[in-house]
Amino acid sequence: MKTVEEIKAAIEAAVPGAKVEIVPNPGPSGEHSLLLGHEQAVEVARFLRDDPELALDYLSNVTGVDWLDKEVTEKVKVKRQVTKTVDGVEQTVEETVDETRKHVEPGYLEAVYHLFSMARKHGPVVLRLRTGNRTDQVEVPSLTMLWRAAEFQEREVFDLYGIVFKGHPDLRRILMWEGFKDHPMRKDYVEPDDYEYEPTAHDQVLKRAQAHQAQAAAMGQEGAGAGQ
Amino acid sequence: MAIDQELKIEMGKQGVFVTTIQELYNWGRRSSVWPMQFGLACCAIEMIATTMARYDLARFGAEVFRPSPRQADLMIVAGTVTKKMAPQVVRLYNQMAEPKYVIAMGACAISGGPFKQGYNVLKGIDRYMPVDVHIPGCPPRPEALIQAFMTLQKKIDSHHLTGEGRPRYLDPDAPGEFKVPEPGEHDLEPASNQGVWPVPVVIR
Amino acid sequence: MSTFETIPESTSQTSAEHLAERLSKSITAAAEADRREGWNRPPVFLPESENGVLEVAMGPHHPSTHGVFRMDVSVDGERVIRLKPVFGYLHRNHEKIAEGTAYLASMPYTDRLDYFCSLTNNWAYALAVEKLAGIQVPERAEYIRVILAELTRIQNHAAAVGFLLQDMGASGTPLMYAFREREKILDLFEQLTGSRMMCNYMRFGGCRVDVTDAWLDRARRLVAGMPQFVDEFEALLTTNEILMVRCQGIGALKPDLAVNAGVTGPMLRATGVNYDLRKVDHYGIYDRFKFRIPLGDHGDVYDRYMVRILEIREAVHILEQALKEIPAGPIMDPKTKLRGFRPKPGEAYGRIEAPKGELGFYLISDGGSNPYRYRVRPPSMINLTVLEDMCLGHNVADVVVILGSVDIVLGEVDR
Amino acid sequence: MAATFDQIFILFRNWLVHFLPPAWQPAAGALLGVIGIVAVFPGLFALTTLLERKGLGRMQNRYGPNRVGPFGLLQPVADGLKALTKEDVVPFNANGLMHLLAPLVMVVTVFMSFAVLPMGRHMELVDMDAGLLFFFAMGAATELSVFMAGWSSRNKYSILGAMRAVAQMISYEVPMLLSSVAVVMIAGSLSLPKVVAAQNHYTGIFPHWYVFTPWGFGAALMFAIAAIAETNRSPFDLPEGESEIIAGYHTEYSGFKFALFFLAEYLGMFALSGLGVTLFMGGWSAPFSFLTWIPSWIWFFAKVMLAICVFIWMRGTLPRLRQDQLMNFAWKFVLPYSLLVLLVTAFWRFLPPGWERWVVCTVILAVAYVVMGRAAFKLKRVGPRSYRYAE
Repeated sequence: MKTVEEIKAAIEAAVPGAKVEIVPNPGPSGEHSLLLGHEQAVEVARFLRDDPELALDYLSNVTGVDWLDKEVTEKVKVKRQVTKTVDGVEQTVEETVDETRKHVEPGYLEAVYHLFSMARKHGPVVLRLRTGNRTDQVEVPSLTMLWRAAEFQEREVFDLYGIVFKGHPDLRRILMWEGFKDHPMRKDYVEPDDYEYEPTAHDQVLKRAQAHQAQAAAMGQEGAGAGQ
Repeated sequence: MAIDQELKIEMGKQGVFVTTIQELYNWGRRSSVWPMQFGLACCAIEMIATTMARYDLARFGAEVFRPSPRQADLMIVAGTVTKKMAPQVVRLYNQMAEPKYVIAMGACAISGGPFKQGYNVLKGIDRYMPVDVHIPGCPPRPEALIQAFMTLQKKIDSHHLTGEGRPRYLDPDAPGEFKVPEPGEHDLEPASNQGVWPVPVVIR
Repeated sequence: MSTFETIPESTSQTSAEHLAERLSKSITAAAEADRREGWNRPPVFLPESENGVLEVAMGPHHPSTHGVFRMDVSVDGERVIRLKPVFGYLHRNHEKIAEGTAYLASMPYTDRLDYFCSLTNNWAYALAVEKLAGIQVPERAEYIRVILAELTRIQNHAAAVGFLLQDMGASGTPLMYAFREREKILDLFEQLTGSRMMCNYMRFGGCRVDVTDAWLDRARRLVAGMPQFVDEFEALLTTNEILMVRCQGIGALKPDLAVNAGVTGPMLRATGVNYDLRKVDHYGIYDRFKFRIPLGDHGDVYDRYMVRILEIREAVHILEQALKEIPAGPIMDPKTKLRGFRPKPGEAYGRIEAPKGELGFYLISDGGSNPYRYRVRPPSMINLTVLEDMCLGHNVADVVVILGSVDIVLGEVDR
Repeated sequence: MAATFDQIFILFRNWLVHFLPPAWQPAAGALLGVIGIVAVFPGLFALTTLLERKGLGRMQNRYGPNRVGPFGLLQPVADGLKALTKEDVVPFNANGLMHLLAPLVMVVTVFMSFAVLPMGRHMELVDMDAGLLFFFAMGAATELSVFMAGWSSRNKYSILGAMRAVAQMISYEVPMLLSSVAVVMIAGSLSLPKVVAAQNHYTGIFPHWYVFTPWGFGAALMFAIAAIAETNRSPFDLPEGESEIIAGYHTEYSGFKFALFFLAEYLGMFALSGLGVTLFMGGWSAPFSFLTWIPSWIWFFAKVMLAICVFIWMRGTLPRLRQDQLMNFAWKFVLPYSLLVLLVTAFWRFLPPGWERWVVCTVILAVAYVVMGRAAFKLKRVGPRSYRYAE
């Protein structure tokens, strides 16, 4: 089994112009993954499947991950001109100051593919595809035409995360019903409020029930807590 | 007749004549409750296990699992009812012929159980249709299902054909069918059938 | 009554034509009556399109779909020309719930994935977390895991074959025999873990409670009686002509398609592909046991049936070895603390050979007490990818049998 | 004394009837016979459902119904009561009249076929010269009612079930008729009492039942297969195969109409078992000459119940065939074999009595059976397989 770096080199040799990045995995499992660019993703995947040395003929797992917009706080040393009174004389002094800067790293949706080889019995090779953002650029290329195994799993990722797989033959909702609007596995999904009743003290559920009742009382809604 | 009219009326008021038919009627229905062949999730496996060799629900005359709702008397809601499945469950209940009974088997069917926090899980089937017996447990053991079955038999035995406490299907004013919820854009519509399920009070 | 009014009194046509015309006329009349009454639905049983294709929605309540699964089948006569599986009727948001709770609290939820094999699900999850956090498992715990997993495999395969025969129309007898053995195994589980089906037994770095010698003796007695049960089962089924006619050549699957579609488990091995994670990954301590992987050549329903039967026999061999060699020692890794368990940031994909195929758990940790991403790779669902390919051209009755031979559990398909 | 017991029902009827003027006596006698049939067979049906449930239970390591009444004996009564008091659902766009008529037609025609069955010595309602023909005519009406039920329900599963049922019943009616014709050829009469009389004599202690002759055995086998298919019992229970098409043509029936279908199915079983017993197993005649003192009607019902037990046994063990396999089986095996049996019966009829005709007939039938069976399996490429292992 080649290491990730070797695979990356092999890909770059075989598919000219392929954008491949290694996403390191700091955990003990050490399964580093390859981030593919959208344009060449299908060719790269085809190379991985058909290359006799790698022979990754078996796509085990396709899944989505939702990375929210992150507010990153970092301390930056900034040089600036400060007017100071030193010894009674006003001077312009250059000074290095620590400044906290905040910026929002845009979130993205990610599709993760775990590849194994049944012929050579090795693996896994982890591929990642990222969308531009979480709202309007949610397209990634589909790998279903290479591995049938992705058919239902990509549909599931589409259903639950809203990643649109370009080139998927039958991209419909799979777990939720047709006509459902939300993507419930996203981290910012808000559930429908149907926690009217909870007989047992069940961690957050009781809180939600109480919140529901408070809200219903505020809206002056009858029946929410009145017993009828 | 030796009985004078007044006594007859008096006994009729107390239900003497009615009672004998009623007993036969109740006995017949309670001794031959045919469940519908209908399973949803984990509890369905325990339901199957109940009908199998060791527990043998057949002893009560209830092994005739009918696949068609028209021919079944008892619906065992065995497992998690999801919001996608709830309309079908209610429709199946509407398709059953009266008299019909419902056993909510397991925590999920009662209240959503361990999956209560799920966005697609219905928090209790009794939001949409009347339930006769609830069995707690996740999943309930087969013995619990047999216990529920016997509880249902006792309940059928106590039914009166007339008067105040008569069951729903003998009451011409009671609804025969329940509204089938429609899957909406975010949730089922309506979220519960008013009239079937009075919203209870949260005890803080 | 309108039916009779539309029938012409005298006729010079042949009787078949007459009957057809009569039928169509009365159907039209009934449809018109429906329309008059504001019932806009077309008559339900008629072929919808001109070429005589009938659309049948099998499920979600159907006796043979093993739960709440739906197949939209288009049949031409009784021949299937299109089949689309529809799931989600048991989508219980397992992944979302697990992302909101602690690592340990997801263990009971894994029981309810594939509710026939709670212990292998436990193991797969424990394995993934152990890989994520780098936890070692003591030897005795590994033996216990192997014993429980193989017992699970036996009861799952026996029940799967029973359900397959049930779908084929045997009035319950094989299923009853299978469940008789299953109950014996469940008794063992109950004695050890306290629950028949939802065992919630394994922990990261070991197991929850230790097995006693009495339990091991009981397990040995059970395993000793198992070959006799399989012989009885096979005598009832394997060479039955009706079973052979119903199963052989039905739903054949090509090995290359199976590999490409990610099919795993007995279904893959029935096509002749030698891929068993117990041999490939050597997870746990499977490299210590001698066992063989049965392989089919045709990939049809009969091969899947036989591969399951033969896997029961091999599982019995593994159990015999494991129960003989089980060492004394601790059952939990002392360094692992279960409460307040916070693995370092990272990700891991752990997989085992569950009775239905490759069961994988993909976990991403951000250093918190909850997994950031928790994903189950369900074998049942991915094995269904090829359902349409297997069913095309066969009869409706075969669809039922093919689905039975895939051996799905809806808790796992929809999660 | 034995003769009195043998004829006890006839004597009782004659005694009841002799109070009436002679002109009314035949009609009243027939009416009493009808009442007898209508009373006995539903009772037997109730017992048989219980027997089936308990018998199946025993085959599956369990008890079966035993809570309702002593040993569960009142279970059928409870089922009947329940069915009577259950709501009768007619689907909204079903054809109400047909929906109502279908079970009635089915039950009535099945009852009528009992008219020609000799249930004991002189115990037949009508001794019709063309009794066998009448029986099959009535049996054919079942198909009509099945199709009425499936069509009028306006349900996809119902219509699929009805189509299957009609195809299956028509296909199996042919071999059933053919194998009965073999008996007619030997007995020389279509009248069922005469067929029984032809079998009711003994060589030593053994009876002259047709099933003990080579052609009779072959015909009885084909008849049994066809009878199982006609009554929609496992392994030929496709029309109501619940794992495929819910409940087949009676999917939309509830309450008492469904109970009537159930009744008709079992009555059909009794009727066909009775016919089979009459044609091949000597009807009401005793199996051994020294047992002739036992009343004839006991023998008839004992044999019928034996056949029913075989039905139950088959149901407990065998999976179901598929529709095309069922049809192939009917047209490619059962029908040709029945024709062959007919031919062999002709040989038997015209060969001189002696061991030679036994040998000739047995050899022809056995060889044909083996060859045809092998050919069927070879053509389908079906057989036991061996498996390889990977280490």
